[in-house]
Amino acid sequence: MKINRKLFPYVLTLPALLVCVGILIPFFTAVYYSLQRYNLKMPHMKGFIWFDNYVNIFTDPSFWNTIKVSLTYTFFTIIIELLLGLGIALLLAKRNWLNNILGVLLVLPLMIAPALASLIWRLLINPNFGIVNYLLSFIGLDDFTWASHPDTVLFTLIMVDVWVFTPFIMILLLAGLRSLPRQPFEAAELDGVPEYYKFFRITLPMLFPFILTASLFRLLESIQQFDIIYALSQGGPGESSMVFQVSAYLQTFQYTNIGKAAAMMVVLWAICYFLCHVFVKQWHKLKIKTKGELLQ
Amino acid sequence: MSYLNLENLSKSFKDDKVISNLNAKIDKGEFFVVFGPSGSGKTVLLRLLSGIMLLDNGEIEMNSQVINEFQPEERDISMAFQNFALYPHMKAYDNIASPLRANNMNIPDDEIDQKVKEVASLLKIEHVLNQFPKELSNGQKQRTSLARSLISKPSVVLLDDPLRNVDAKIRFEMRLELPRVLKEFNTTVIYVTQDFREAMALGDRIAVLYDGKFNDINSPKNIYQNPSSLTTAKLFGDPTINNFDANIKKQNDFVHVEVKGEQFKLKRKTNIQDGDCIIGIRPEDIILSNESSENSIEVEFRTKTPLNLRIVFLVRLNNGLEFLCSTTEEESQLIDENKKMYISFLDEKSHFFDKETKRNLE
Amino acid sequence: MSHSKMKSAIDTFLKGQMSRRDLLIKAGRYGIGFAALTKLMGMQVTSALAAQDFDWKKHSGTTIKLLMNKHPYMDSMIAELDNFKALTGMNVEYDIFAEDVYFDKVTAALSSGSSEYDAFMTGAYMTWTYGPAGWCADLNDFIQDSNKTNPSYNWNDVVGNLRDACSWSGVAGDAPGAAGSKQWCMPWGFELNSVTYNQRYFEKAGMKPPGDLVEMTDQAEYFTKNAGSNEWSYGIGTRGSRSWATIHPGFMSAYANYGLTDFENNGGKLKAAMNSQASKDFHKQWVKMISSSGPANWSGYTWYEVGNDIGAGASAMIFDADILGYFFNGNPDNKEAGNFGFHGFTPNPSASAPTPNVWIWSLAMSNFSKKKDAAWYWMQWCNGPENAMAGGVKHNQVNPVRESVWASGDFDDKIRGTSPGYMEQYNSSIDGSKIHFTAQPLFFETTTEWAAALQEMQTGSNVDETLDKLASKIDRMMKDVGLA
Amino acid sequence: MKFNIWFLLKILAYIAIIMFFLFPIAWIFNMSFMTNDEILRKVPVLFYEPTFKNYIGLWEGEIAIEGFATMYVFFKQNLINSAILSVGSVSVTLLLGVPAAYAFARYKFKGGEDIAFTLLSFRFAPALLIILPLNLYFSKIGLYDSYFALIWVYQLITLPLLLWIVRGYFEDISPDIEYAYRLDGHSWFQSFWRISIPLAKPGIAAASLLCFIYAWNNFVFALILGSSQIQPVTVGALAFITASAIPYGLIACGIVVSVLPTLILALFIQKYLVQGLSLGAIKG
Repeated sequence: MKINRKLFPYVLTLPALLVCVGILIPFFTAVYYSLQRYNLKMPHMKGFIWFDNYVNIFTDPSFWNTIKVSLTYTFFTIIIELLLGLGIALLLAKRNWLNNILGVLLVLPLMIAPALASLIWRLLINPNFGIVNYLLSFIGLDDFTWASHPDTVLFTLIMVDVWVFTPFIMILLLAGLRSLPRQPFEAAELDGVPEYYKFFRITLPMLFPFILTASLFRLLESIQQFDIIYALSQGGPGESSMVFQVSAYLQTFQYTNIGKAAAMMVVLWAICYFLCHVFVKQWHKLKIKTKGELLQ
Repeated sequence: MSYLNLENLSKSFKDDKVISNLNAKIDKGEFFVVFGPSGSGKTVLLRLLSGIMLLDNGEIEMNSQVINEFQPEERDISMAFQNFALYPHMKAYDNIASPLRANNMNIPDDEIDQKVKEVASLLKIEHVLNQFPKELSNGQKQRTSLARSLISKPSVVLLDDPLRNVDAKIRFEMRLELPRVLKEFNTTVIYVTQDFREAMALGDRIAVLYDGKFNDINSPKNIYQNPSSLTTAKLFGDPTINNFDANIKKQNDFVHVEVKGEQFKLKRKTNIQDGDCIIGIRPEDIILSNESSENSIEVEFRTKTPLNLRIVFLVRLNNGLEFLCSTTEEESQLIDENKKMYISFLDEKSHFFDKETKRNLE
Repeated sequence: MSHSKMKSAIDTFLKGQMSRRDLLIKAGRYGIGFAALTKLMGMQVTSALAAQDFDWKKHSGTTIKLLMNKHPYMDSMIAELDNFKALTGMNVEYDIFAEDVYFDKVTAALSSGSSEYDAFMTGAYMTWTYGPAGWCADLNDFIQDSNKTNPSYNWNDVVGNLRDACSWSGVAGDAPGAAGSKQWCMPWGFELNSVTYNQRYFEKAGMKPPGDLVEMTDQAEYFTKNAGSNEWSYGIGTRGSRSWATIHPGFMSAYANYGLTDFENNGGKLKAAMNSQASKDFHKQWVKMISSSGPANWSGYTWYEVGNDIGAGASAMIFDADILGYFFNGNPDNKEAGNFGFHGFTPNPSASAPTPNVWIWSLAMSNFSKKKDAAWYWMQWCNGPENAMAGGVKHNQVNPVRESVWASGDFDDKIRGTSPGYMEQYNSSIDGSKIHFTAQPLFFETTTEWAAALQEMQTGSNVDETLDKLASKIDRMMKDVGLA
Repeated sequence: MKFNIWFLLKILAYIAIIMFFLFPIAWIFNMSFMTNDEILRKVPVLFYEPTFKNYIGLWEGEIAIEGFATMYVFFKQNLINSAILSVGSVSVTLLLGVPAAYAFARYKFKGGEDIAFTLLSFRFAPALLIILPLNLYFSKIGLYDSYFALIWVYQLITLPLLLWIVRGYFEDISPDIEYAYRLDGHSWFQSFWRISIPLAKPGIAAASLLCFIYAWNNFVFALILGSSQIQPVTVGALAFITASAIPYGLIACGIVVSVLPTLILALFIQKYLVQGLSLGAIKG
């Protein structure tokens, strides 16, 4: 059997695409919902209203608060996880027994489902029984308010997110670091290039595609984070940690306001689409810069 | 009937015509060198022949069979890559044995073993067979790659500048050794290089590739002595050929040449028309002396430098024209740079090229 | 054989002519252990039902599927389920989900219109969504149909307030149970919101359970202030998560006790009433109490943490579901199990009795069910008088919804035996208990916003301003759906 | 002296990292051997008699609270479900994703980047956006409550992840190595199987591990699209909370047990992870 060489790449990629395309139908259904006044408990009011849902959410200050909180959360989680993940990956890059073991053990936080991890974190930082709180009491921080005060709630959520997801970045960067070709480093060593120069001029640029991939996926997850936030603060106190997914969750499952929830999610989807587009474009640019364009 | 017939091969990337209307007929068992400057499409040509890339146009005919649409593995063509392309996760042994293990071969293990050892001994790498590519020196990698391309005795072997990435000593060794090794396999070799000396040392014939096609296909001697164009002439020779816009006039057995007001005459016959052309004279075809003679021209010494066991002088004519002349070490010692210097030309060894087309006019 | 004699004894017991104690004595005489007795009793109940002039086998062979919340009620139902199967020849499958996710599952399942589930557990508030959405069948069609309902079912045995609370006309502002109401679900078990306190701690502090909200605040403050040198950590446990669940228990019970309402109803048009002066004063008192002596991480507190804290001895008292105290008191794995006292609480000094807001675990029938009649068989069995009695006496079906169970000596014995004071708490509270919220479609929206506002007040926002903001926000929400 | 300061900083970094990331894990492990009474103390107990009650309870599925009630957990079934869902999802992802990743890495073809981006975009369709319509359609076509449906939906999470990670690794392999293998007389598939895949193994291993973790930890899809018979441990473990206690010991124990399979997989895969692509000449 001969497959035309021009068609061959399609043969390889289409099964993956087809499997996922099934999802387009529910997606478009949801987009259609977003153009309707559609609250399950008020069936008599259902109707097509074009972009009213969008107009409504964008004129609602609490939605802008949601966007602000979501982006803040995303920004800090990604920056911290990236720096920490990179730092750990560099620390563990050398192969020895300790690093090999840590390389696996440090993935443990990621292995615990966030829904369960958050439950345990609730206990760890519980003011009455929590070990973390107990330990902090030795340095006079026993009444740290954690998730129960607007000033500290984002810090707490970001901390748990960092705890859970830094390993994700670490795995990818560690694998990336160890896959870098050795020649440039050997050459640099021969030339007696200082460490920091090696890091900024060789390691970092060569690692950049990995960093981009890792942060892209973290970005998509972080902006859609639900489990951790819902379990620890439910968006509160007040509106101080109200992010997209929690808000949309309430609209969907508690208020059954399907139309409004869909509109919010479509906005989230559009933000993700935009960010993703920027990332992928950068990624391609970088690839062409570092590897040259493939001939074929 | 030639064995490998390339007809009007064309390949372009976007708007860049890398190969256009390339033609050649290559005989069985021939050592065919493709020579060209870097970026001339040599590697692309090999990829077209091996089936890694597909032609836009033209036909590749091998053993009277058009193989355009054949997959690489169906072509009975092997290739040694410039970057060796060894399989990093396989030992040298397995790298070499790889072609014998292709599924249509059905060769028993002991026979494979025997053949691997044979070719390894031929290429003197028996002692590294158990090592991974990253543990090999560049020379060993190169020999491993060569061994892999030869072991299954393919009809055609493509060698993509195999000596490029090895150091000078090994390059020299291999240049001597390659013909011997390849002879053992009695195979058609297409050898790509951008070193004209390598091309001249190895090739039965040399094809000069630029502008997307073969501009000369000839024996090394012919190409050097009778280049078809100024470009070819420039590619062969180091230092490169001297060339000037000139006006010539035939008279009896002489050709009178006028270059920027300076006149000299060459004692030679030619059938070219009088008028403007480009004259090309190789540096080694210029005689340098402190004494004037008939037809000699006085020059002013500028500088000299050793190159490839010869000495290259840069001299200047009164009209400002500069010449490169190369002499042997001994000859150079006879020349006193502080005295007056004269050049004269080996009459038969000059070339005339068309001003527009740069074709050799003879 | 002693079994046949035992069976007649059980019959006598079931007819209410013999006390449980006597029955046990008889069983001992016949050498029948408790487990065997339980089994026998189940069989006898079944045979008593089977003897009725009602075709229990009508749906024999039919399989129905339930969507259930993980709950002691569910456990007691499962323990008796074999009897139902034997009685009807039906098969019952069930899906159980944790309470954290249970209602999401219900919403998803019902909104798809799937006929997967025939009946499900729900709270009364949820039917304010499910009913108008068309997901629940009106149970009046079954309860009132003597062809479908067995003669001993006795719907009127169910506490009247609860029956009302599970029905609604769907018109915003109409009281549950008012004329034109549809019976969206039927009560299965319920909770009154009262005070559960740690008797040991109260004795140590020389206190009696609080008489009103101010006293409660003072007591809680005492406990919090003296936490350092004592076992406890703080005074009063109440829920504080950003959810409707924060509003409906202690908070709403106290709110109602002060005669306050969530909305003013002007002929079907609703106006938020949380920012009345009386309400503002109440909020100030409440916020003062939780700020000074609630749990330090109050704004995340859910019912299970409220329970956990009193169970582990961290809090001195809770103002929450009575059964939360009951269950944590009964579970010997909890450090303070057995030490709890129960107290019907009247927050308002000028009120005469407690007015707990109720939470009712109920059973509803999916409108998409293709086996409604069969599902009804299960439902009338499940909260029929026999099974309710079995659940109340043998299992942890507390609080039972049937007057007959409360009146039974065995149930009384059991509760008094395990949780002294519980009965008194119940008796003092039940009459004033009902759903004190205004029934309206935006129940979850308004209560969640309310909880968020409480959180803001607790972390320092000005109470008056926050409540004004809340009221205008809620008014806007009402206007959007044409209710203002 | 400079060396010593760096060394000291490095040690401190190790300690800080281990404390932050692993102390909670160690504490969870610790809690899994404690009773609730021991866990819920104002001052944490450090010395206690470890109990295996939690583990035994999980295994037997029946936790009797003396004189009060018996609690039933379906953790074993949840664990089996998690295994079926995760292994199934990762297998399908590998089968579909690795060839596709290869194609995106190796070939420039019309619409190729669009297809790659589209596949990525599935990843950022918020689960909440599609879950209700998905549930609606799955109910209609009879896919509600099936492993098949969940494994299918999980592809939305795992496939883009694998695709975009592995793609980078394939891009790092010099195409010449594959061509050389083809010229040796091997078919495309053989070169893919014996050259490309082995060389991309660290990437495939890392991506598979991450996919496995994401499939294992998924919550919302299984919850909405399946009956309790096919719920994974993530949903199952929530049911430990009862009306009469939050059994933290049991929850901790559930976490420990639910993490074990992933940990074992990670240890198994770590060989490839740490091996890295240290094979030198891979980049051309």
